[in-house]
Amino acid sequence: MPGEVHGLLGSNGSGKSTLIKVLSGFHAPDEGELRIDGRDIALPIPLGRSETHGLAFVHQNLGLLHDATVLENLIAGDHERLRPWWIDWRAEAERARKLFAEHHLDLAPDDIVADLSPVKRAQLAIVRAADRVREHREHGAPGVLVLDEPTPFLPQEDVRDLFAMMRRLTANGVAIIFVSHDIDEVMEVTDRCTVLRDGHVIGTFDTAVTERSALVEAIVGRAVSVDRRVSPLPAAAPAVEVRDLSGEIVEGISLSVQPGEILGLTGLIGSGYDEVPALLAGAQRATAGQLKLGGRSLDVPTLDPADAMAARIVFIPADRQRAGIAPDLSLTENAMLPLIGGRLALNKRRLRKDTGELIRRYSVKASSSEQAASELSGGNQQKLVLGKWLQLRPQLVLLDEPTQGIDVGARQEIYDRLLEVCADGGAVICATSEFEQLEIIAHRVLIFDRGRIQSELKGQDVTKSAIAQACYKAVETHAAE
Amino acid sequence: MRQSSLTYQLERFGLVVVWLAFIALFGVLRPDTFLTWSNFSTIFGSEAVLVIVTLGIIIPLTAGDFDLSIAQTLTLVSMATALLDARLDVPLWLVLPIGLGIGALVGVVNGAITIYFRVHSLIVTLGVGTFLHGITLFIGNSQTISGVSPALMEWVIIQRYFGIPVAFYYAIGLAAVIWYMMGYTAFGQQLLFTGRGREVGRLSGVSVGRVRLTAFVMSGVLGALAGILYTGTTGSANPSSGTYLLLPAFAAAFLGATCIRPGRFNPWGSVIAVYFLVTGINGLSVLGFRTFVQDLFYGGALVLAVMVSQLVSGRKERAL
Amino acid sequence: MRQSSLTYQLERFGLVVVWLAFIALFGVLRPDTFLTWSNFSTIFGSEAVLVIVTLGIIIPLTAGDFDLSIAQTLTLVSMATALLDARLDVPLWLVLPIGLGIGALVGVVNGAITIYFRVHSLIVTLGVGTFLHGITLFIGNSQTISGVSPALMEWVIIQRYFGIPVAFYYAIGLAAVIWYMMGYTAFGQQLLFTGRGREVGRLSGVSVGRVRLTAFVMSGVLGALAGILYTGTTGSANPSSGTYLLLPAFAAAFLGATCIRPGRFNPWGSVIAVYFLVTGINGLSVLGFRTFVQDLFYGGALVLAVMVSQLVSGRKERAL
Amino acid sequence: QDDPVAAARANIEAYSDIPEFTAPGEPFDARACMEGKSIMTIPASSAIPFVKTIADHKGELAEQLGFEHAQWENQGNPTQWIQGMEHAGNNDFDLISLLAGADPRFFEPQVKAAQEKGLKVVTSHLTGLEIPAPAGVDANTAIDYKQAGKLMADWTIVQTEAQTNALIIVSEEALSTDSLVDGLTEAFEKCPDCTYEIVNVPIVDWATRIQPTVQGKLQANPDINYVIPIYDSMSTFVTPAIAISGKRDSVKVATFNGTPFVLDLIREGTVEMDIGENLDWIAHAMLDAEMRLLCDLEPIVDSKVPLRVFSAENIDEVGNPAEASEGYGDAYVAGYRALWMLDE
Ligand SMILES: Nc1ncnc2c1ncn2[C@@H]1O[C@H](COP(=O)(O)OP(=O)(O)OP(=O)(O)O)[C@@H](O)[C@H]1O
Ligand SMILES: Nc1ncnc2c1ncn2[C@@H]1O[C@H](COP(=O)(O)OP(=O)(O)OP(=O)(O)O)[C@@H](O)[C@H]1O
Ligand SMILES: [Mg+2]
Ligand SMILES: [Mg+2]
Repeated sequence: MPGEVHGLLGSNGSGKSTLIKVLSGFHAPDEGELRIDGRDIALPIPLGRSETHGLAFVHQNLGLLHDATVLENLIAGDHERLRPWWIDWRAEAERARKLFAEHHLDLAPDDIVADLSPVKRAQLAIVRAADRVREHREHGAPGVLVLDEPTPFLPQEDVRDLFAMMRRLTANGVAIIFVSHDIDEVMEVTDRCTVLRDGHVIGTFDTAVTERSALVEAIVGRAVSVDRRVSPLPAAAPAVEVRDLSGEIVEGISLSVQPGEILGLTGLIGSGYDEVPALLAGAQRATAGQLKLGGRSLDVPTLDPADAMAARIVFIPADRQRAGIAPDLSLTENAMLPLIGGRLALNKRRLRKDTGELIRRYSVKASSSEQAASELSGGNQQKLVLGKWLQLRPQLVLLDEPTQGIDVGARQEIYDRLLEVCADGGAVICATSEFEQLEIIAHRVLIFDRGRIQSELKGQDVTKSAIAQACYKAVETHAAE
Repeated sequence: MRQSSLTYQLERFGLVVVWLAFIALFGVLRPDTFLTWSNFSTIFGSEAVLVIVTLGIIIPLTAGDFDLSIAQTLTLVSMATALLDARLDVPLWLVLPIGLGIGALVGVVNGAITIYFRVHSLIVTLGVGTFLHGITLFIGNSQTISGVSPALMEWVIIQRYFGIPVAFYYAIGLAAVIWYMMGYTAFGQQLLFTGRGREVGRLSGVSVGRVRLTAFVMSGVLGALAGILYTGTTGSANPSSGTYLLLPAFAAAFLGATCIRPGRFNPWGSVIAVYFLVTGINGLSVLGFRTFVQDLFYGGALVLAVMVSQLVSGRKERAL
Repeated sequence: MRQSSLTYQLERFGLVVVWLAFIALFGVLRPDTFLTWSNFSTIFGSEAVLVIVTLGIIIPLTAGDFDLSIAQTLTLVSMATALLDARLDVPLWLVLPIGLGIGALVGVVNGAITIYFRVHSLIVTLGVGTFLHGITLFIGNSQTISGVSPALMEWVIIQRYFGIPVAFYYAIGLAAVIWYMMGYTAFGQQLLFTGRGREVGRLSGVSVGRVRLTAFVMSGVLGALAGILYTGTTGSANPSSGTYLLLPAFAAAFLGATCIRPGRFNPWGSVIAVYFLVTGINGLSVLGFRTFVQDLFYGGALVLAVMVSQLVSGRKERAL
Repeated sequence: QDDPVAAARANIEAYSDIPEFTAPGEPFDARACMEGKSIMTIPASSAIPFVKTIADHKGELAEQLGFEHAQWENQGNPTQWIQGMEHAGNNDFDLISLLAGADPRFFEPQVKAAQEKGLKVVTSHLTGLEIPAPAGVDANTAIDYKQAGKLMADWTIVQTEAQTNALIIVSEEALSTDSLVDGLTEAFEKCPDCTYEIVNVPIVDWATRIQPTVQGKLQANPDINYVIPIYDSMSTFVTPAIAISGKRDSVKVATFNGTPFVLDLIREGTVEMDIGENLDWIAHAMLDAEMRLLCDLEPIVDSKVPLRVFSAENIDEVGNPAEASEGYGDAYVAGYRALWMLDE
C-alpha cells in the first residue's frame, strides 16, 4: 500500500531474501503474480528492469562492489537517469556530495568502498536506494523501497535516522518493505507485517494491535522465552586476563573473565568493542597487549591464529561468508580443518563420521556431510561454524556478532551451546551490537566508547535499556564537550 | 584525499618514470642512434598489433574472463584476409567486414559456451583457440600466403604521419575508444561490476551474461582487427603468427594494470606496458646485446616493474 | 545421497567413458596397428613428461595460483642436466639433486615475489619464465645439447615393465603421491582452503603464505623432474622443449578437474585428461589424418568434454 | 682473379638457370628390390609446407614404385617424433626417414632402439655435405648448404659492387645453420670491403624477437644494405621491420629455401633474391638414397639436389602464385625413372 511500511519476518531460510531477489529479477519464480500500483507485472522481471516498476533495494549483503569507489557504487544500476554513452563524473560527484550532505553522511565520492567501515557501507547502500526511490517518484512511479535486514550493521542512532528517513519517504507515499530479525524494530516502524515460514505466508498482522509474543510465535512456530538465562556467578579467580590491549581503535584496555562467565562487549559502532575478539585470536594484529590464560602468558601482538588455537582460544568471526566457511568445500572439510593439524594420514571415514555427529549435535539442517557448505542456509552455516570451533573444547571462546542474521529459534540453540561451554568451565567473550542478546546471556557487559572501556554492567543490571542508556550517555558526554 | 596524494601519483606514473629512465639510459649509451626520431617512430610503429591484442584481452579480463583464443582469432582472420584478398581477389571493402565478422563469431562462440555451460573461460578459449588453429591450417593449407594487395599495406604501415606508420594511430585511437568505453559509459561500469562482483552486479541490475558475451565479442573483433593489421604489416599471413603474441599480451595487460589506474586493467596502462617492454628490447638490440639478453630483460623488467609498483603502493592486497 | 547417485558417477567417469569410446572407434578403424599393446605402451611412455608437468601445475592451481614458469623450469633443468652430464661430466647422482634444486629455487622465487609483494602469480611466473628462457639460451648457447649418458636414458625409457617405459610408472607413482597428499594429509586440506577459502584457512591456523610458497616449490620441483625425464627421454636438451607443453598441461589440468573429483583439480583426472587427449592425437596420426585434424580434434574434444561434463552435472556453477 | 665481384657473379650465373640432372649413383631396379619393403617418413613438422610437400611427394613416388610408405603427421613436437619412431618400430617398417629437421639428437635412445629392432634410421635433408651423420643414424643424405650460403653472400657482393654490409640472422640450433654460415663467411672473406654481423634468434623466438632485433640493428647501423635471413620463412618478420624502419629502398633481403610465399614476395619486390630447391626433386633424391640403403647399394651422401637462384629476372618461371616444384625444369623426372629402371 502506498505510504505503508510493511515488515517481512521469518526465521532463517524462510524465504525473505529469496522473495526479495525475485522482486529484483535475480531469481525467476516458479509461479505467482506481482501487482504494483494496481498493474500486473509479468514475472520473471528481467534483470535491471525492476526499476521501471519503481522498486529500489538494499539487499541483505548490501550489494556493493568493494573494489570500486563510493561514486561508482552509488550510480551502479541507475539506468534511468544515466545516459549510457556519457557518464559525467564531475556532475555525478557533485550530485553525490549533495546527497551525502543532505543525509549528513561522512562519505567522499572518491573513497574506495573496501576502505569504509561496515556502517558507512550500509549507509551508502541505504542512501543509494533512497535516492533511487525518489527518482522513481519523480518519474511518476509509486516507488517501493525494499530493505532486507538493513539494521544489523547500524548503530542505534543511525537506526533512528533510518527510521526517520523511512517515515519521510512514506509521508510522500512511498511503500516500504522492511525485513528484520529484530522484532522491536519491526514493532516500532512497521504498519503491518507478514511472517514467512518455509516459504509460506503464516499470516499478515496489523502491527499496532499485535502482541510481540504473537509475532515471535508466528515466526518460530512455538513460544520462545526471551528471559535472562544466566544467574550470577560466585566470585572466582579469573580464567583469562587481558592487559593493555591496543589495536586500530582500542587503546590500552584491560579486562578479565572468570571460568564459566560470558562477558559481553558492546558500544556504538566504531567504538572498538568488536575489535577485541579479533585481536585476541590473532586474526588481526594488535599493537600491544598481554593475555594471561590458564597460567600461561601470551604476547598478543605476536599472536597468530595457530598460537591462539594452541592455547585453546577459538574465534567465531562475523563475516561468515568469507571467514567462517569456505562455501565450495564440503561440510566435513569445513568442520574438520582445525582438528587435522599437520597430520600426514587422514582417516576420511572417521572425519565424515565425526562431522555427521557434529551436524546432529548442533542440529544443522544438512542432507549429507559431503554437501558443499554453500548449500546450507545462513543460520545453519553459523551452527556449523560454532560446532567446528566448540568441538575443540576451548578455554576461551571469542565471538563477533554470533547471531547476525540468525532467526529467533536458532539463536536459542546457539545460546544453549554457549552456556554449555560455561558449564564446562570455559570463558566466553562476545562482542555484539544486539543489547537484547546480552540481556539474555551475558553475566557482565563492558560498554566501549572511543576505543576505551567506558562502563561496566553486572548481574541484574544487564538489561537492554541499561545498556542502551550507557551507550548513549557516552555520546551525550561528547556532545556536551 | 587519496587521488591527489604523491604516492598515488607515483604509483600511477611509476611505469612511465621507469620507461623514461630506460630511454635516458639507452640514450646516454647510444645518443646518436637510440635518441633519434626515426628510432622512436620504429618503436611506435612496430607493435601496433600487440597493442591491439592487449586491448582486446583486457575487456574480458575486466569482466573476469580469460580470452586465450584471441591469438588464434588473429591468425585465422589474418589467413582469411590474405586468402580472400590475394587468392580470391575479393575487394578489400568486403574482406574487412568478413574478417571482423569472423572475430565476432568467435567471440559469440566463446561467450555462449562459457556462459551457457558455465565452464571456466580459460579452458573454453584454449579449446576454441586450438580448434581455430586447425581451421587456419586447413584453409591456408599450412602455407604462408603472400601477395596481399598493396592497398592494405599502404593503409597499415606505408602511410605515415610524423614518420610513424599509420597502424600506430589506429592502436592509439582504439585505446582512446576503449578508455572512453570503460570509464564513461554505463557498459564500462557494468563490465567492472561483472568482473569484480558478479553477484553484486546482478543485484544492481546488470545482465551479467550479456555483458560477458559482449566482452568476448569485443575481444574477438579486436583480435580480428589485429589479424587484418598483421596481414597488412607483413604483407602475408602465416599459420603461426598469433601464437607468440599471447603471452606478451597477457604480460602487458597485467603490467598495465599496475599503472595509470592501478588495480584495474586499463587501456593506457596496457599501451604504456607494451611500449615500455618494446623500448627495452629495441634498446638492447641497438646496443648490440645478444638475443638471450632480451629475454632476461623482458622477464626481469616485468617482474621488477610490478614489484616496484607494489612497493610504492605499500604492498596493497589487490584483486589482480 | 549425492555420492552414490548415477549422475554423479557418470560425471566422475564421463571422461573415461568418452576415452574408451575413442579407443573403440580407432580400434575398429585400425585394429592391427592402433589396438596393439605396443601402441599403447608408446602412448603411455612418451607422455610421462606432460603428465608430470600437469601434476606440477595443479598444486599451485589448487592453492589459487598459476605457475606459467613451469615449462621454462623444465627447459632450464633439462638444459642444465644435459650440460652437466654431457659437457662437464658431473656424475649423475650429483646432477639430479642439482636439477631438482634449481626447480625448488625457481619455486621459491616465484612464491616469494607473489606472496611478499602480493603480485598476481600470472604475471610473476610469466616474467620469471621468460627470464629462465633467457638463462637457458645463455647456458646452452642456444644449441641443442646431446650426448647424455646412457644411464639416464636407461632409467627413463630404455628400461621397461610390461613393455611400457619406466617413465610412465614414475608419472603414475607421482600421481598417486599427489593424490594421497591432496586427499589424505593435512597439507592437502590446507592447500584446498588456501585456494578456496583463504580467510577461513588463515583463521583456522593455516599459514597461507607458507602453503602457497610450498605449492610453488612443489611445482618447481616437479617441473625440474619433468626436465630431467625430458632429457632422459630424448637423450638431449634443446632450448624450446618445454614451450610446447604449457598449454596442453593447462588444458589437461582444467579438463581433469571435470572428472574423478569434479570441481577440483585432481591428479587422476589430470592423468586421464592427458591420455585422453594424447590417445586422440595418436589415433589420428595412426589413421594418417593431416595435422590440422589433430588441432580440430584437440580443441573440439576439450570443449565438448567440458560441455558434456557440465550438462551431466546440470550446468552447476563451479569455481572452476 | 682478385676481383670479388666477378667471381661472385660467375657463381651466381652458374646457379641462375634451369638446373641439369646429375645421377647420384648407379642405376638399379627399384621396383624389384623394394618389393615388400616399407619406409616411414617423419617430417620435421607436417605443418611446415616445405617439409610436408616433400613427404607427400615421396608417398606418391612410393606408390608408383609399389612399396609401402607412410608419414607420421605431427606438429613439430619432439614427443610426437618419438611416438612416430616407436610406431615405426612396432609396425615392421624397414626404414625411418627423418626428414628436413626432425633432428635425431632430440631422441637418440629411440634411434638406438629402432636400430636394435633391425630398422635403418636415416636423416634426409638435414645437414650440409661436410657434417657427419648425427646421433648414430645409418645414413645422412645431405644438401649443399654451404654452397647456398656462398650464393647468398655472392649475390649481395654482386649487387653492391663488393660493398656489402649485411645483417645475417641465424638459428644456431638447426643443424644446417653451421654449413650455411660457413658458406657465407667463406664468401665474405674474399670481399675485403664487405662487413657483416651475425645475430642468433632461436626458432621459438622468431615471431617475437626477429622484428625488434632487425629494427634495432638497422637503427644502430644505418649502413646496412642487406639483411640475410638464412631461412626464408624468417622474412615474414624481417620485411615489416625494414618497412617500419623506413628503409625499404636501401635495405634488401636475400635468403634461402625457395618457399613459395617468399618467391611471391620477390615478385612484389619485398624480397630481392631467394635460393630455391625443387621439393619434388628432393623427394626423388631422398627416396633414391633411402632405397639404395635398403637394397644394400653404395650409400649416397651428396643427393645432388641442385640449387637455383631466383630473382626478379626469372621469377615468372615459378608460377603465380608460386608453386614449390616449378622453375626447375623436369629433366630430373626422366633422369630418376631411368636410374630406377622404370621404363623397361
Ligand atoms: N542451491 C540449493 N539447492 C538446494 N537447496 C538449497 C540451495 N541453496 C540453499 N538451499 C537450501 O535452502 C535453505 C535456505 O537457504 P537460504 O540461504 O536461503 O536461507 P536463509 O533464509 O537465508 O537462512 P539463514 O537465515 O539461515 O541465512 C537451506 O536449507 C538450504 O539447504
Ligand atoms: N538458489 C536456490 N535454490 C534453491 N533454494 C534456495 C536457493 N536460494 C535460496 N534457497 C532457499 O530458499 C529459502 C529462503 O531463503 P531466504 O534467503 O529468502 O531466507 P530469508 O528468509 O531471507 O532468511 P534470512 O533471514 O536468513 O535472510 C532458503 O531455505 C534457501 O535454502
Ligand atoms: Mg535473508
Ligand atoms: Mg540468509
